[in-house]
Formats: sequence, C-alpha cells, structure tokens
Amino acid sequence: MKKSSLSQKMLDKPYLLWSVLFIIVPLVMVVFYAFTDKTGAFTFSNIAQIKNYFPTILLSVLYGLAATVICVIIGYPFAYALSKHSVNTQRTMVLLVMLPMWMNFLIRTYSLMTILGDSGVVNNLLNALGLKSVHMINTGGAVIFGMVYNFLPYMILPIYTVLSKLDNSLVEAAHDLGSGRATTFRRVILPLSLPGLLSGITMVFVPCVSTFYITQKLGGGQIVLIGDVIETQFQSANNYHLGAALSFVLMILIFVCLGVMNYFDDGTQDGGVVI
Amino acid sequence: MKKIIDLKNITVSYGDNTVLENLNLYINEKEFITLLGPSGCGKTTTLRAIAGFVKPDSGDIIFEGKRINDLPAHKRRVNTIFQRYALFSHLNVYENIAFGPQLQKKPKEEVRQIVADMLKLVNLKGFEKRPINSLSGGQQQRVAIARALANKPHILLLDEPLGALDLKLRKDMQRELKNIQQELGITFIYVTHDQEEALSMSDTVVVMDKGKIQQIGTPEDIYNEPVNAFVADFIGESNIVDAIMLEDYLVTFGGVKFKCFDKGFDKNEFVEAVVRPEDILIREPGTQASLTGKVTSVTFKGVHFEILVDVNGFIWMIQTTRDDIHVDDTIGMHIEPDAIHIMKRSEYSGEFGDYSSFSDEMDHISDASYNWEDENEEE
Amino acid sequence: MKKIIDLKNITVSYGDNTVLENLNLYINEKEFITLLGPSGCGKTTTLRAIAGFVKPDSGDIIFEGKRINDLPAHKRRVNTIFQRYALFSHLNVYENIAFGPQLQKKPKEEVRQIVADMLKLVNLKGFEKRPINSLSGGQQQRVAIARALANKPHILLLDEPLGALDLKLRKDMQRELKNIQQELGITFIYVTHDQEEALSMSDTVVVMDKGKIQQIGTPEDIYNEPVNAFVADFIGESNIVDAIMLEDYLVTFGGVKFKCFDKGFDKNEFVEAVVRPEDILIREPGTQASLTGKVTSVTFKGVHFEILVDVNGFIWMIQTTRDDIHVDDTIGMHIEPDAIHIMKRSEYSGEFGDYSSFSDEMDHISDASYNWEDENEEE
Amino acid sequence: YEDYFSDEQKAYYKSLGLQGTTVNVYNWGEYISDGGEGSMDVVREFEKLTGAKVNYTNFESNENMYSKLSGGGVSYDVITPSDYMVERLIDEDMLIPLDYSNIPNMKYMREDCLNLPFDPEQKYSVCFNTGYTVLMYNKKLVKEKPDSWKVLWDEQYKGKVLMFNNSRDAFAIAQKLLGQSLNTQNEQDWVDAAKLLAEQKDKVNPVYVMDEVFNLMESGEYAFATYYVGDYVLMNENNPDLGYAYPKEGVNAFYDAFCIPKCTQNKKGAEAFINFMQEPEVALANEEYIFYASANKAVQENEECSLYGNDAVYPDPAPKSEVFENLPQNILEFENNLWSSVKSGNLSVNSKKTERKIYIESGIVAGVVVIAVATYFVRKRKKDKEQDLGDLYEQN
Amino acid sequence: MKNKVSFASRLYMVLIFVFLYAPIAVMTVFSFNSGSSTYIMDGFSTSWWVEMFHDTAAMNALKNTVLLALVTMVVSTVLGVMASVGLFMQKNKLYKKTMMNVTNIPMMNPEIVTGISMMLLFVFVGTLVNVKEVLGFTTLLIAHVTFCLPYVILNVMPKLRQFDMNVYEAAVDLGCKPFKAFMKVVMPEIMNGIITGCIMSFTLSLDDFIISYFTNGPSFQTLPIYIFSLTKKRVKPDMFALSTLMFLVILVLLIFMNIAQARAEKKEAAK
Ligand SMILES: Nc1ncnc2c1ncn2[C@@H]1O[C@H](COP(=O)(O)OP(=O)(O)OP(=O)(O)O)[C@@H](O)[C@H]1O
Ligand SMILES: Nc1ncnc2c1ncn2[C@@H]1O[C@H](COP(=O)(O)OP(=O)(O)OP(=O)(O)O)[C@@H](O)[C@H]1O
Ligand SMILES: NCCCCNCCCN
Ligand SMILES: [Mg+2]
Ligand SMILES: [Mg+2]
Repeated sequence: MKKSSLSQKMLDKPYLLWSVLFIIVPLVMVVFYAFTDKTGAFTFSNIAQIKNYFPTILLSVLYGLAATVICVIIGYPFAYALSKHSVNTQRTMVLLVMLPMWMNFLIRTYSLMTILGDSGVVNNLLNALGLKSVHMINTGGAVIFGMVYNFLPYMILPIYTVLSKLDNSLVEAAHDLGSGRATTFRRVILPLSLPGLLSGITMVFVPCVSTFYITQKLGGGQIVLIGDVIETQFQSANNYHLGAALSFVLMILIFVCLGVMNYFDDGTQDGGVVI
Repeated sequence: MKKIIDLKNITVSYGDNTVLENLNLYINEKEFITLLGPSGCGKTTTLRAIAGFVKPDSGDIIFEGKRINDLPAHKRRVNTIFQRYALFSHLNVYENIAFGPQLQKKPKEEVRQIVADMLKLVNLKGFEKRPINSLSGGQQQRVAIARALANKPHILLLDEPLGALDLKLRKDMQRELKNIQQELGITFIYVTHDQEEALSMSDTVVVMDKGKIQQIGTPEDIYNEPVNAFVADFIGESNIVDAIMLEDYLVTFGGVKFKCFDKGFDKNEFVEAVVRPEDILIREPGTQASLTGKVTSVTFKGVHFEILVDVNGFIWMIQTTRDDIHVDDTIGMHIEPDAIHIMKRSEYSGEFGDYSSFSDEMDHISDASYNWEDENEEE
Repeated sequence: MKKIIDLKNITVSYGDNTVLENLNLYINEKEFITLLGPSGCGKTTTLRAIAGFVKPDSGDIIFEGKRINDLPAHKRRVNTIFQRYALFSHLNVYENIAFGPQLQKKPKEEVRQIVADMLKLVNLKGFEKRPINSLSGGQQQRVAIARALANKPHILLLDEPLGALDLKLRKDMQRELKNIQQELGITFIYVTHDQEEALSMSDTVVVMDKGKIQQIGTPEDIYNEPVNAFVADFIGESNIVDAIMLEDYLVTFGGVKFKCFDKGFDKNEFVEAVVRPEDILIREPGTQASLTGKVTSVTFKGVHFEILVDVNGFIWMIQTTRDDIHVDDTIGMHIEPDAIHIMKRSEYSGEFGDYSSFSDEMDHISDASYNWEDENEEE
Repeated sequence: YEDYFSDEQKAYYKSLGLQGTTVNVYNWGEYISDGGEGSMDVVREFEKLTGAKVNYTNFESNENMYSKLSGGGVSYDVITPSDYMVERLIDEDMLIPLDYSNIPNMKYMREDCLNLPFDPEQKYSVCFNTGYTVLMYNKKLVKEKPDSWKVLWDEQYKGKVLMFNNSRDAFAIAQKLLGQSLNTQNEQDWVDAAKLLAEQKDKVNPVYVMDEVFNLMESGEYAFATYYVGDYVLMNENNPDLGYAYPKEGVNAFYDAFCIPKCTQNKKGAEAFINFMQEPEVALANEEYIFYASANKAVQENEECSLYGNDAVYPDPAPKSEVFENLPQNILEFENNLWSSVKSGNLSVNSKKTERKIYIESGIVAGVVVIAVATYFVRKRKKDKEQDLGDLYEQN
Repeated sequence: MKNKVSFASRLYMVLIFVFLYAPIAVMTVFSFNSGSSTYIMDGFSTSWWVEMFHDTAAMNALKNTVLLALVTMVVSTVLGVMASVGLFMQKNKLYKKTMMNVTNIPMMNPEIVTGISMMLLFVFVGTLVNVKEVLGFTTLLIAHVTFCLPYVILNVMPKLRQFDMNVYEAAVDLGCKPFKAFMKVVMPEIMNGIITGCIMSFTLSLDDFIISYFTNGPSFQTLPIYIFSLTKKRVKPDMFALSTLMFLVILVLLIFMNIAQARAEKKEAAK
C-alpha cells in the first residue's frame, strides 16, 4: 500500500476532466441535437424521420456483416498460417500486414478504383488473357471488396496475437488426449482464439457499418449506407439535427451489437471486448 | 513383469545441442519409475519422446512390443500430465475431464460416469461445473490428473506435476498420486528434480545428468550405493572424501584406515568414499572414535541437529539427535563399515561433497565475466 | 539486550478484512527473528508495517525508542529484501548496489568502496558490470542482499528471500545469510513459511496464523513445546491425539496410560498430546510396547523410513532408520515420557494430527460451489 | 519564375498593410490557376505581393459550401457562391456589403456581369465567371452527337452515365426535360422531376459525381457526363474523344461571384483578394487554366487568349438557358428530402423491390442469429443437466 | 523441431499479400506516369515527383500533419501516462472500472460519430463564447488527443500491471522519495509501453481522416484532409507520388519501431 499523497491522487484527474469534456459531453451533444430542432426546441421529429432510413440502416448492417464474415473467412486462416511460421518470419510478416494499414486509406481506396475500373488493371489483365471485361466498379460488390481490403489487417492482427500467444502445451495436451489435428483445432485452438476473433470482428464491423468514403468512391453513389447519409446531413444537406439523430441510432446499434457479442464471450479470458 | 516401454539407443538433438545421448531404458508394467535430475538434463525430452511430441534422431521406442516411433501422439495410449497443467481454460472441470472420453465417441452416459468416477478419485466431487480459473493450484493439478486418467492410459507420464505447489500440499499430493497409481495399477513415468519426492514415491529411480543416465535402481540402491559423486551428492546430503582402497574391505581416508564392505578394486586404487551425515556417530574423542575434529556450526533442524565438523580442513556434516554438542567442541567421529560406500573415480570426482565451501550453481557459472550476450542469442 | 523494534497493539485491516489483530512483538538488537506462518497469515503485512509501506490502523511502532508510525518509508533506517528480489532490471549490479549510497550523496570513492565491500561479502566479486538479467536466481538474490546492506540498515527485513530458489541453492543461501547476519551484527527480521528454514536459522521464531501470534520462542521451544495443535502441526510432522490428563505426570490416550513430564492441568482435563514421529520407538508387540497397530504404509525417505501405523483407526506416523518393517506387519510402539508433550485444547483442536486423511488446502475452500465470479472481479 | 506584375501593382498590394494577416479563401475545386503545367500560381502571387497568408480550401457544391458556412465554427473571408446561393446568403443576412474603393479593378468588369438579378444593387458580389451546364459524351462510345438530355435515360448506357451529385443541378436536367422552370415553387413540379430522376436511377444507374468527373470521364470509361462547360474544355484537352452538346431543352446558365461572408476576420484582405482576381493578368491566367468565361472585360476582349471565340465557352448562338434563383425555405427543404430519396433509391420503381430484398435478407440474418442464440441456450441447458453428477456420486 | 508450413498455406499467404499490396503497387507505378492520368499509363517520368514538391499546399499540409502528430503524441502520452498511473493506483474500484470503460468509448464508437460529436461540441462552445473560428489547430489537437489517449493508456496499463510494485518499494526503501522513485525505477520499466503508445499516437494522428474531417477548419489542413479534397477533384499522379513518399516514410518508421520492439522483447526474454 502506498501512501497516496495529494499529488498522486491528482494524477488521473486531468484525464478525468478530459474524458468528461471530450468524450462524455460530445455524446451528450449528439443526444441534444438529436432531440431538438433548429430553434433549439425539444422534438421527436428527427427520431421520427429515422424510419425513412430504416432500410438504409439495415443495408449498412448487412454490408458490415458481409464484409466482416469475409474478413473472418480469409483472415483467420491467414492468421493461423502466420502463427505457424518461425518467430523471425512472423515478425516480418506482421510488419507486412501492418504496413498497408498505416497507408492513408483514402489513397488506397482511390487506387482500388484504378484497379477495379471498367478499363482498370484487372480488366486489362483479363483482356490480355483473352477474357471478357467484368463490370465491378460502382457495385455493391466493389464496396464490400473495398471494406474487406481496408479492414482485413484489423481482423488478422488480433487473431494472430492470440494464436501466437497460445500455449503450445495446450495443443499438445489435446493431441495427448487423443484428438487429431482437426479436432484439436475445433475444440481447443478455435475456442481459445475467440477473444482475438471477437476483437477482430469489432474492429472490422464498426468501421464498415459507418463508412462513407468507401461507398462514395467504389459504390459511385449507387450504394448509400448510413455513414453516407450522416455525412450528407452534415456536409451538404445542412441538417445537423437529423444527422445527430442518425448518429445516435448508429451508436446505439453498434453498442448493442457489441454488447450481445460480449455476452457470448463468457469472459473467462481477457483480451475480449469490453464496452 | 512385462516390459511396457523400451527405449533403445534414443538420441535427440536440437541443432548442435545433443539433449539425449544413446539413452537405453525399459519400463515394466505397473511400475512407478521416476526420472530425476537437474534442470536441463533431458527429463522432459525423454517424456516427450515417449508421448510422441519429439521424434528421436535415432533409436527405437518400443511400446508393448511394437515400434511406435512413427505413431502420432494422439494415437498413443499414453497420457501426460504437463508441468503447468495445460488445462483448457475455456472449458470447465467437467468438460476438461470429458475431453478424452468424448473424443473416443463414448456414449454420453458412460462419459458422465467416467467424469464422476474421476472426480471421486481425485477428491473433487461437486467441482464439475467450476471454471478452471476459479480453482487453486492444487485443485487444478487434480483436474489435470483426472483428465489424463479419464482416458484410461496404459502409461501416465507426469512432468513435475507438483512443481508449482507448496510444500505441505505437495506432500499430500505425493501420497495421493502414489495411492492412485497403486489403486489403478497403471505405469507411471514421473519426472522431478526433487530427490525426496523421487525416493518416497518410486519403485525405480533413474538419475540423469547431461542427457545421460547416471544410475538406475531402487530408491534404496540409489541412496545407499550411488555409482558416482554426482548421484551421491544429488540424492541427499553426503560427505564425499578422496580415499585409497588399500585392499578389499579396507579403505583409508582422512589419514585413518576404515573397514568397509566394498571390494573388487585395484590395490591402492584412488577412489571416493561416501558417508551419509546420519551414519556418522559422535563419540568422545579418543575412545572409539576414528576421526577427531572441531565443531564449526550447529543447526537445529527439528528432527535432528546438523553439525559441521572440521577435520584437518575437510568439513564433515553430521546429523544427530543429540542436543549437547556446541560450536568449538572437539568431538570424535565413528563410522561403521556398513556406513561407508566406495565409488570409482568419475568425471564428477572432486566436484562435490566437501562442506567447507558450498557447491551452488556458481560452480557452473564459475567465471564472473562470462559473456551473457551469448546466452541472450537464443532469445 | 536492547529492544530495537517494539510493535504495540498493531492492527491492520483492508476494508473488512482484519489482517493483523492487536499484534505485540518486540525485537532485540542483533537478533535473528523469524516470522513463520501459512500463506496469508499476515507476515508480509507485519514487515511492511515496519518498513513503512503500511500504516497501522491503530497501535504504535517504536523504533529505537521513538514512535515512527508517521515516518515515511524512505526515511526509515530499515531495509527490505523482497520476495522476488525487486532488483532494478534496467541497472547493472554495480548500479543496483550503489543505488542507496548514491541517494545519500556519498562521495564517489566511498560508493565504490561500499559496492566493492558488498560484492565481496556476498561472494560476487567481478560481477559489478553484469546486467541483472544475466544473473541466475541465486546470484540475483545475493545482489538484493548486497543492495539492502549497502545502506547500512539497523534492521534488515527479509520477505521469503529464498522462496524462489531450488532446494539445494536454498540450503546454501540459508547458511550464507546466517553467516552474514552474524558477521555484521545486524537485526534480521525474516519471513518464511518453510518451518525447517525457520528452525535452522533463527534465534527466535514467531509463529503466526490468521493475523495473530500463536507462539514466540526459540526454535527448540517451538518444536518441542508447541502451545497448540496449529503450531505442533505447522512445525514438522506430529501425531496429535486427544488425551485426558489423569493427574500431574500421567496422561491417557489410545486407551493406554503414559507417564509424561507435564503438570498443572485439571484432574481429568481434556487435552491434546503431541508425539513427534521420530520419538516413537518400534518394539515387538507386547514386550515393552504400549500401543500396537498394523503398518499401512512404508516410505523410503533417504535418511529414514516413514511408517504409518493404524492403531484402532487412528493413524500414527513413525520415522525410523530401521529397514525391516513392512506393510501389514503388526508392530508395537513405545513412547518415552519426555517424548510426550501435553497441550491445552484450543480452537485448532481436532483439526490436525491424524494421518488417516491429509489436510490440504481444500480445508480452506471447503465449499465446491463457492462463487468464483467474486474472485475474478479484480480482473 | 516569371514576373507577372508591374511595379505599380506591386506597390499597391504592398501598401495595403496585409503583411502577416491571413485570408481564408473558399472556392470551387479546379477553379483557379494553381501553377500546374507552368501556369501562374495565383494564390502564391497574391501572397507574394501582399505578404498575407492565404488558406485556400475547396468545396464541391454550393450546398456543401453553405453547410460548412452555416454550421459555424469556421471563418472564411472570400467565398464563390453561384447566383442563387448569393441570393440566399443575402436573404439570410450572411454576407457583408463590399467596399468598392478597395476593389478598384471593378473597372475591368463586363457590363453584362454587373447588377445581376441576384444582387441587383451590386452590393455584395463581384462576378468571377459565367457559364452553362453541358452534356458531355464520349465519341468512342456514342456514335451520334446527342441533342437532348433524354439520352441520359437510355438504358443502353446503363452504368455509363455520370450525373451531377448536387440537387439543384441534377433537378435542373429533369426540370428542363419536363419543360418546367428551374425555379418553380410548385411542389408537384418538384415531385415530378424527382420521379424522373428516380426513373433514371432505375434505368441507367448513373454514378453521382462532382469534380470526380474529371478522372472518370477522362478515363474514357463513361459515355455521358453532365458538368460545367469550362470543365468540359479542360477534360477535352486531356481526352480529345470527348464531345459536348447544349441540349435543345435548355441548360442552366450560371454566374459564380466573389462574396465576403459575415464570419470574415479580414475584410480588407478579402477585398484585396477579390480585387486581385480581377487584375487582367490574373483573370487571364485563370481563364487560360480553367477555361471558364471570365467576367473580366480585359480577358473577354483579349484576342491572344486561347479561349477567344471558343464555341463551347462562348457559344453562338447562345443556348436556351435559365438562371437559378433562390427558393423559399420550405421548397428548399422539400427539394432536399426529394434528393435524398432519389439517391437512396426510395423513389425508384425498384425501390419497393430493393426494400423488400433488404428486409428479407435482414430477416434471414436475424433468423440465423435467433436460431444461433436459441441453440446456444438450449445446448447450455442440456450441457448443464448433463454435467450434474449428483446422482452418480451416490452410486457404488 | 521446426514447424513445416505447407505449400498451400504459403501460396495462400502470398495471395493475401498480393491483395494487400496491389493498390499500393498501382499507386507507386502511376506516380511515375508521364501522362496526367491515374488510369492509363502513358510512359515513365519522374515529373510528378518534382511537381509534388512544388505543390505548396501539399507541403504545407504535410508540415501541419507532422506538427499536429507530434504535439498530439506529446500531449496524449503525458496525459495518458499520468492517467494510467493514477488509475492504476486508484483504490476505488468502481471509479476505476468506469474510467476504463469510458476509455473504451472512443475506440468502440464509430469514428464518424466521434467526429460529429466533437464538432457539435466545438461549434456550440464557439457560439457560446462568440469566437468565429473555433475549428482549427486546437480542435484538431483536442480531437486527436482524445482518440489517441485510449491507445496510450491501453499500452501503459498492462506494463504497470506487470510491474512488480516491490521494485518501486525497494527504491523507496533505499531512501528514494516517491516521485523520484517513480522516475528512476517505474519509468524505465514501463518505457516500452510508453514508447509503443507514443508511436501509435503519432501514426494514428498522422493518418486520421474521418475525425479530422469534421473538426478541421480552413486555417489548418492536414494531409489526409488535403488528399480527401484532392480525390474530390481531378486526381493527378502527384498525389500518388506524395502517397508513395508517405508510404516510404512510414515503412522506415515501422521498421525502426520493429527493431526497437524486437530488442525489447529479446531483453524481456532474457529475464
Ligand atoms: N524446443 C527446443 N529447442 C531447443 N532446445 C531445447 C528445446 N527443448 C529443450 N531444449 C534443450 O534441451 C535440453 C533438455 O531440456 P529438457 O526440457 O528435457 O530438460 P528438463 O530435464 O526437463 O529440465 P527442467 O527440469 O528444467 O524441466 C535443455 O538444454 C534445453 O535447453
Ligand atoms: N493491498 C491489499 N489489499 C487487500 N488485502 C490485502 C492486501 N495486501 C494483503 N492483503 C490481505 O492480507 C492478508 C495477509 O497478507 P500478507 O501478504 O501479509 O500474508 P503473508 O503472510 O505474507 O502471506 P504469503 O506467505 O502468501 O506471502 C491476506 O489475506 C491478503 O489477502
Ligand atoms: N470546377 C469548378 C466548377 C465551378 C462551376 N460553378 C458552377 C455553379 C453552377 N451552379
Ligand atoms: Mg522439464
Ligand atoms: Mg508474504
């Protein structure tokens, strides 16, 4: 037990102040705007308007889910394969996975346009191989592709981290008790990597559901998700109150999703998501 | 007695580092055999070779008459209790224990029965739904035992299963394990670096050092007739003194001749004599005593006193229940012939057995300026 | 002898949990005093109160005659050696040892001299430039000792300083620490839960349990005349049996009357008798033996055999060097009057002393359905 | 670097005492000569002459600019709204009157660019450029020069149409096709236009863009685009396959003008900047770089100018055209909502279908989740019962 | 015993890497386009790289970005370390738990919501105190520090938890005053966490777009904002050149970070 002098007690207070001012109060502002109109009077009309955007919200969740599922499907095996390499290779590969993440995502998305365009790199390649061009840009598929591309590393890294820290003696114990490779994976490795998987899912799902740039660039305005609507309300439609109401709903939606997910991670291991 | 495991000329190396060198060892059915040795001597590696996690570079592993070098781990009828339990933390006690039986596709009712039996066996009735994290070290240890036994293995491998427990618990678990082994009649291959543990539990003790077997024998053999200074020193306290075998049954050390029960050495062969501290009897100097020295330290140990005696510069340790010996007393020491054990000289000669300086791990890292960076290399 | 530390009525609690309850203890100059007790009994807390890391809720801490309750830790002339060394891993050996002297703004030359002296003292000459990480456990332990001693404390507090070392090294370090204490003439307050360690090193042993002192005395007192079943059981193996004090010097248990050296009890008072396993002599049944029973287990322990004998359902433990006793033999037991120690009944009565079941930590967590979630709270 | 200005000009700007001040300029993208390809870096030149620092940022539509401005928290000194937006800003009292004594270059202004309907008293604005919206097409993909906006509804160009991503301009096209006024205040007119736009979305899946049009159209992947004429000329330079047409239904004619918003913190600097933009050298550089018809007489009359007589920028005869006017608040909101609906597909014929599809898919997903959760609980119950070993302990 | 990695899994990993790097490769290639298109490669030229350095707005934005990232790094590290230590020592569990949950909010909340909520606050405060131009360096800094703080705290906290409090006590025991003891022995031990937090703040700030998008003002543009406005216009290969350059800078930074980390791990492993 340390004697906590006054100065020690004060250490976390600047942060307390900061988080109240810049985390809590802004959220209160969102709620405030969501329930007021231009004159500042209390109203439910913004919330009522949200029903018009119900399909958009659902669509966003569907897109987010689709991208997340694809990320899991291609990211998990990758992370698993990665964790099997020697320590030094792993380090390099992790670096390679992280690198694109640090690259401005606007630009990466923009160059995807060059790749997916009707006369883009892919179609040029196809043509060179004597195949027919495929129309990809400005479709829902392109949007999901862009989401997967942008957020895949966020799926790989947490899973990899958990897998690489997994105590090998557990795997050996499973073999020892008579389980082959597949069963060991299903019954031991997979459940133990759940915390990583869950944080991967969070880290992919949240930005996918709320994205607006990817839809604009790769969806060509064909696909309108909740993020686009919110952005429009603030950046050109000039309806902050509706925007705030939509943001409020988005926030609640995501916290509910995370909460449910958290419930099923039975909390016996750390590394899981905490709201 | 039937051999259940036979290791023939096993060699295992990691890169340049030969961890096991031409190891030969057979284990009988229902035997409790203990591998004993200092850290890094290859005990775990031996177990892993039997369990199938390490493939020997050369040599054969014979299990119930069949060579199993190429049988994968999960097909061997051998189960392991790992040093740090290796319990599945995402499963509860029931699921951990049921893991093996479920894999064998046993009917649900049978699995339940097995789990219940195992929990009874390890004294954890009512713990079936507890998550692993909520158990104490000793309880986790028992679950690990139950899990391994639930598979009804022919051989149970135990890698320092009690290493993480504290003294009292450890003693209790030693008895419990021994009981389980006798009750179930399973072969136990037990690894420890605690000599007392080895002595009190095993039918056979295998003393290893540097990847080689130094001695195999019953606990009494090992304790009373160590083959070299390493074994003598590793198993209990011992006074090890340079001696000359004058003839059969006659040895000299400390300037005095002693009768002994050993023979078969060359005349005047340089040997080492081992005398256990509890076998030295204290006498009035002169009378029946053969050696005389001055007491340099007396320590109360509960059961007995531990007395260090300086005899011409060689420090002897004596264990006695007499409480009338004090520092600076001059005492005589008497050693009966059956208390003396003669060993041939070995690579270990001179390294152990004198209590004037204490042998500690500094002997291994004797050079203070040793290059620690090298050590770090292997990260 | 002068009191150097006097703890008067110290009470410490964390929330609702009273960790030390009205503790009274004084320590003399140059004394080697050991606090001994099971995990969680408050040993560390006592040390921390002396060092200044815990402020007692009530009571006084008197140091060399002055009340120091309010003196901050860094101003107390007391130094601590922590359980896991607590060395500064970013500094090398020299810098660790020089840490204290440098803080006192000692001139460079003097600091160098102190470090050199300390390294000599703990037998680590030439290690000054070694990074902490490159040292073995035993060497780190010595550096910790050197670091604490470099400050020339009046009192050295040692919190299970050897807890992390293995058996062999531990024994060596025990001797070394005792030597250092005697050489420097400093007061040592030593914490351990290893009874053998406590017995072999201390001038005075303080046995604690549940935040209270159970007994204070010399090692021999504590071993031979425990005040209650807890102390008897905690210090070494003991047979503790319910008995009735028939009159002074005469006690009955197991249906037999025994002479003893104890007196001052009521007539026919219900008491407990302690008999150490090594004090029970084996005799042919009938002859000189007072109790007769059947051997249920024989375990070789190196120095002696440990024999369990069932006498009408009560299991006695005997330690003997005789190697001719086997399971299922019927043997007689003889107990000399000086081997019997009578204790008044206490809260601990009935908890310990019978070897039929083993007391393990399950006694503490007796309820299998205990709520593990609470434990997890603290993340 | 070239020395563009006379000593007199230099002395004038230096004397303004703007050294150390900042001027926040908020302009359309691709709407100034920025030094690319050896052109004059107008902003840099201004900074050099005055010693002021210019924070030059872009918007992509009038609405975008208006949002940012009315949102607050920002301060701009010079903005370039178009006609109807100038009117709106004046109506909403968001501009401050200009002090023409600080803008001597008013003398260079084209007469037809003064006292325009949105600022009849010439109090708040200085016209920058004028132009028309134009229909662009890619000669490689479109055989015949189109003469009507109708082609933008032609299903054979599905996915090949680039459409305005701003409500007023987009509506204008539909409104012209419907023969409405661009400034109609009849809500039904707006609904009709919106329906037409929704029909377009169903038929050709247009890509809604603003300045992104440059890269996309130049890439040659798209058949049609709607944009502003100056920008067409610029694109045409990079891709000669592009052609243009002024559809017979008529187009929107626009005037972009410099204004100073209320939130300015450097009015003098702003006026200096506006004045500087009308320096003949600067106006010329701009016209040469962005290809919009300048409101500057000196440029229009300059025969050296490469745009002189360009028939896209200075069409003769002028196409049928109409200028936007500000609309009342209720119509604006109405329009805004319609536009959102168009874009999110709510109005399309397909919309019900699409919506149904979304609901069905969501339903399936929700079903899967519910089933998964239910299974989880059922299995947990079952496991819990299975793991009750009480009965077995009693036996034997 | 080495783990053998199968050919199929190697191939799979290569494919994923191709997927991850294709856009970056395309970008790099097109930055050397001699034409001005980002779609059609006309020939090789370094002219866009030269052009990039003449783009004063870009250079200015770059300067701003780095400045902002540096200040963010310092502020969030100092605040974050103080907060970690303070929270670590907190005895009030409820408060501690609440604060840790609050810390998670900016990480869990969609960035667009974070950005908007802060903009609403700033603009609101701006009108309250009647400041015309609130959005600018300060608001960006506040926003960036806010979303970086959790990362600093989540990197430092575990190090503190790992830290053996006895080591701190040993220093006090040897005569160190508490603050000095903290600086002398706690700091070096949690340094790894601090440095990781520091670097993460720097890179997160450097790269942030969405939150900056809502909280920036005309007087202070960061590179991502500038790039965004560029992608809204006609994109020329000089933007690709700029991005390639940034990619290289980050590559170097990451390699540096990785080496440092490898060293630290080695040291830890030696313990
Ligand atoms: N995977 C490995 N790679 C390289 N060397 C290894 C590996 N596993 C073990 N070794 C080395 O093999 C030697 C023997 O190791 P082993 O684990 O068998 O010792 P041990 O007797 O079990 O020791 P301990 O009592 O410390 O557990 C050691 O020197 C160790 O460093
Ligand atoms: N900081 C603390 N907060 C709350 N309870 C504490 C704290 N420190 C110790 N305790 C409790 O006080 C009791 C005594 O602890 P203490 O550390 O003194 O035991 P100990 O005798 O040193 O045990 P050990 O042998 O395990 O070191 C224990 O029950 C422990 O849980
Ligand atoms: N690239 C810049 C285009 C600016 C055109 N302004 C047009 C306004 C139409 N209402
Ligand atoms: Mg081992
Ligand atoms: Mg303790």
